[in-house]
Amino acid sequence: MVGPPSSIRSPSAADGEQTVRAARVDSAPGAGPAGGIPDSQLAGPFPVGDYAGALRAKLRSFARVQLVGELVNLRPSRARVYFELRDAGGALPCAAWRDDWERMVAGGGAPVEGMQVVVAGGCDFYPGSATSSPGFSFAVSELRIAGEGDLLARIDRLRKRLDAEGLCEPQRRLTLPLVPRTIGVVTGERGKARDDVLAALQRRGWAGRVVWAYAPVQDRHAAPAIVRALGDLAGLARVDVVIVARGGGSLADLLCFCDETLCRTVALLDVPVIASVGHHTDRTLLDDVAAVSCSTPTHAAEAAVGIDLRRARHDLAAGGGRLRDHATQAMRSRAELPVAAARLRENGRRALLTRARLLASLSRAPGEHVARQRARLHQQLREIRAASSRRLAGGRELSARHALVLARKADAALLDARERRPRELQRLALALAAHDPQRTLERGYAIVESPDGAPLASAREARAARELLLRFADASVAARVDER
Amino acid sequence: MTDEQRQPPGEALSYEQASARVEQIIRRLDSGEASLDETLALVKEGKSLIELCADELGAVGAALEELRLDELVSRLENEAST
Amino acid sequence: MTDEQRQPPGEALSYEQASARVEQIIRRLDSGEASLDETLALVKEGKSLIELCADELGAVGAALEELRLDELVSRLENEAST
Amino acid sequence: MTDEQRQPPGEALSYEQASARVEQIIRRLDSGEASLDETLALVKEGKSLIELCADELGAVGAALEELRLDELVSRLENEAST
Amino acid sequence: MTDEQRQPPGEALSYEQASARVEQIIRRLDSGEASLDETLALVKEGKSLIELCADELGAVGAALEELRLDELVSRLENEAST
Amino acid sequence: MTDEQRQPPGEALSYEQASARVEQIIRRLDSGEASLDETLALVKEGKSLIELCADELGAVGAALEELRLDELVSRLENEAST
Amino acid sequence: MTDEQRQPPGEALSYEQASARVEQIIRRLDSGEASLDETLALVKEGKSLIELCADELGAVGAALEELRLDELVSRLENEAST
Repeated sequence: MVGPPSSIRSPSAADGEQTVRAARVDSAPGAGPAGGIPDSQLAGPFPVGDYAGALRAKLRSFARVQLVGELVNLRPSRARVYFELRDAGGALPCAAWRDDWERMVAGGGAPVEGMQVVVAGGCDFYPGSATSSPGFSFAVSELRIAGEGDLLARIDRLRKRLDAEGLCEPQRRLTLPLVPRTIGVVTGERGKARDDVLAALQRRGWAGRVVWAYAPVQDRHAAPAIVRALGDLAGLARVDVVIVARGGGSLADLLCFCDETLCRTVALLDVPVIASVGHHTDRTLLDDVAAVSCSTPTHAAEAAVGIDLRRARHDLAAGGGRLRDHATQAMRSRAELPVAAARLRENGRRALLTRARLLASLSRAPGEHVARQRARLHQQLREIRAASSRRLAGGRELSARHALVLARKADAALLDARERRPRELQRLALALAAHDPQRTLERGYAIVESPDGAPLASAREARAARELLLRFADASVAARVDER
Repeated sequence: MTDEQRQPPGEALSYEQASARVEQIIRRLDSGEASLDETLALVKEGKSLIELCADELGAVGAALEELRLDELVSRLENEAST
Repeated sequence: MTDEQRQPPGEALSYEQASARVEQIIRRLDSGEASLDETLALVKEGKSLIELCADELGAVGAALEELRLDELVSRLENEAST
Repeated sequence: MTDEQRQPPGEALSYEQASARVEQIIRRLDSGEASLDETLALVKEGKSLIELCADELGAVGAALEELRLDELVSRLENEAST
Repeated sequence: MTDEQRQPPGEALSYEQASARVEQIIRRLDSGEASLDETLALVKEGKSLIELCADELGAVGAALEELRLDELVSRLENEAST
Repeated sequence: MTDEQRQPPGEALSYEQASARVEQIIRRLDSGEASLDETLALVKEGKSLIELCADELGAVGAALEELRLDELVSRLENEAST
Repeated sequence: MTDEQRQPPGEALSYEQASARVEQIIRRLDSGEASLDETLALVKEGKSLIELCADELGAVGAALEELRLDELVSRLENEAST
């Protein structure tokens, strides 16, 4: 790519050594130590700024004209829009102020690269400065698209012819491998398209072989080189699929992909070709004959590798994992079998055990019934025995008490008979004795009695009795009444 | 003393009757109304009554002793305590 | 003591009758109204009644022993414990 | 005791009748109203009733022996605990 | 007990029928209403029923042991753990 | 259990049918309503069904192991991670 | 799964078909409705499909390799000339 500054710089770079030396000499008499070139017939050295300024004035003084040519290398910048006009005989760098450009293209639509345009304007020169490069350009003030129909009509005619020959079909009948082993890529060696393709292939996780077929993709020499590359890729490199890729370019660049030879070669190629050369608006003939047509190199790479291998592998691994999990899951019910068997076992045991326990208690029940009855009998017998013992003991106690009371009574009676009553008898005896005449006799008295013992209580009785007994205490004395 | 109280002769007097008769005799004698004759008779009667009573007492005492109630008591107490 | 309470002689007294008669005798003796003769008679009667009761008790006791209740009790105990 | 409760002699008493009669006897004895003779008679009757019951129980008990399920139960329990 | 509950003789009782009959017998015994003869008969019947049940239990126990569920469980556990 | 749930004899049960029947058997046993005979029959049936299930699972497990899914997965994971 | 989705046997499945069938198999397994036999069959089928897909994907090298056509051409020319 050639721009206005480099077109000026290029010649000076070729003999740069001289220029430097000249500058050093030229500067001597004026501003610095540099003097002129010895033995030179030329005037100067003049300060280059002066000369550049003079050159600009000179160029600007050229007549303003209209030029016609193919618009290529269109490069809008912030302030200006740069492009070139070319034809077979030569080329001229052009520039327009951005404002003017917007105005110029406002009516007839934006010109695209490869179009024939007519521009009006005049020569101009930017003298540069200590820090910026100078540059020549044809300052465009008016622009008109010319001859556009011719180009498109030519391409259209060719498309119809190819179609009529059935050349749009063969490539489409080819099957793209899902995952090609080898991919040939026809592209510019340093273009962005190459990087995009590589990045897209890597993103897909593709790990095959890329055969880079670098070729010019932007000029009229491109088509033959691409044809040769395609043949080599299919024949020698035995690629599975070919990508023809070009980044965004001018219509002129795209024109090479409308080359008849290229299109015929592609159409008859037995390797599928994926085209990614144009914009979605501009369809090249290559797009028509290729197996697949993509809008960007990235898409082309994705078309070449029909599947996101990274994701697909991941999905496969995940699917395998799910299968494995389900297999594991299916076998998990194995763990339930011993549980079920254990429950069977436990149920069997429980059925036996509960019944055996119940039966044991049932079997004990009659025995317990009998034992209860025995205990009751035992208790009853003990009660009877106790009652009879109580009765006997009570009776014996009562008898003993009776005997004791009776004995006491008998004792009392005995005491009575031996002591109280004898005392009483004694008293009576004493009282009786007090009246006993015997006691009087003992004091010296005597009782006069008749001989038969009858007491004589008076003298008369005594006289009458005549015979007397005088009873003294110790003895009686017989006496006779003697009344002399 | 009424005739009813008097014991028909030949019938044995009870101790109590004999004893009461003695009391009666003593009261008669104490009254001083009894003549010597009566006195002598009463004293004689009294004496024999007292003897009768003493004999009675002796006989009852002996009979009671003969019953040996103590033995019965201890036998029964022994039986009751066993 | 009424005639109804008195047992016609010659007929054996029951234990309870004898026992009741003893009680009656004791009450009579307690009253102090009994004469010496009666006292002796009562004591004699009481003694023989008590002996009768004791004999009766002894006979019943012997009869009960003959029943061998203890043996039956231990037999039941043994049977219950087996 | 009424005549209805008394069993006509010669007819076998059921265990329960015998048992009820024993209870009745015990109540009678406990009341303390029975005479000594009755007591002896009651005790004799009670004893023979109890013997009768015990014999009957002995017959039933003998039929029960030798059936030992405990062994089966403990074997099953051992198995269950292992 | 109604006639419906009684099993016709000669037909084999199931374990549950025999067991239920034993329960019935025991309720009857516990009620104390059975005469001694009936008690004896019930006890005999109960005993033979219990023996029948015990035999049945023994047979089922043996059959269950023959199934060797323990071995099955451990085998399955081994298989499950691998 | 209805007749529909019962498998006609002689037809091989699928694992799922056998497994479901085992569940049913265990529920029935758990209910405690099964008689002794039925219990034995159920346990027997359950055992043979569990064995059937174990055989089935064993066969499937062996077949699944033969598939060496682990190796496949690790190979795929390795490939995916590169 | 319908008949249209099924691949006639013997015809190679495309990656997409195989992949879709794997998805279908996993959905079926996820549903939990597949019997043990069906599970085994599904896992087998899934495994072979995944292997098929993996073969399809894995037919390239281990890493992306870059070659220049001009170098390749000259090498081939050299080889041809020797």
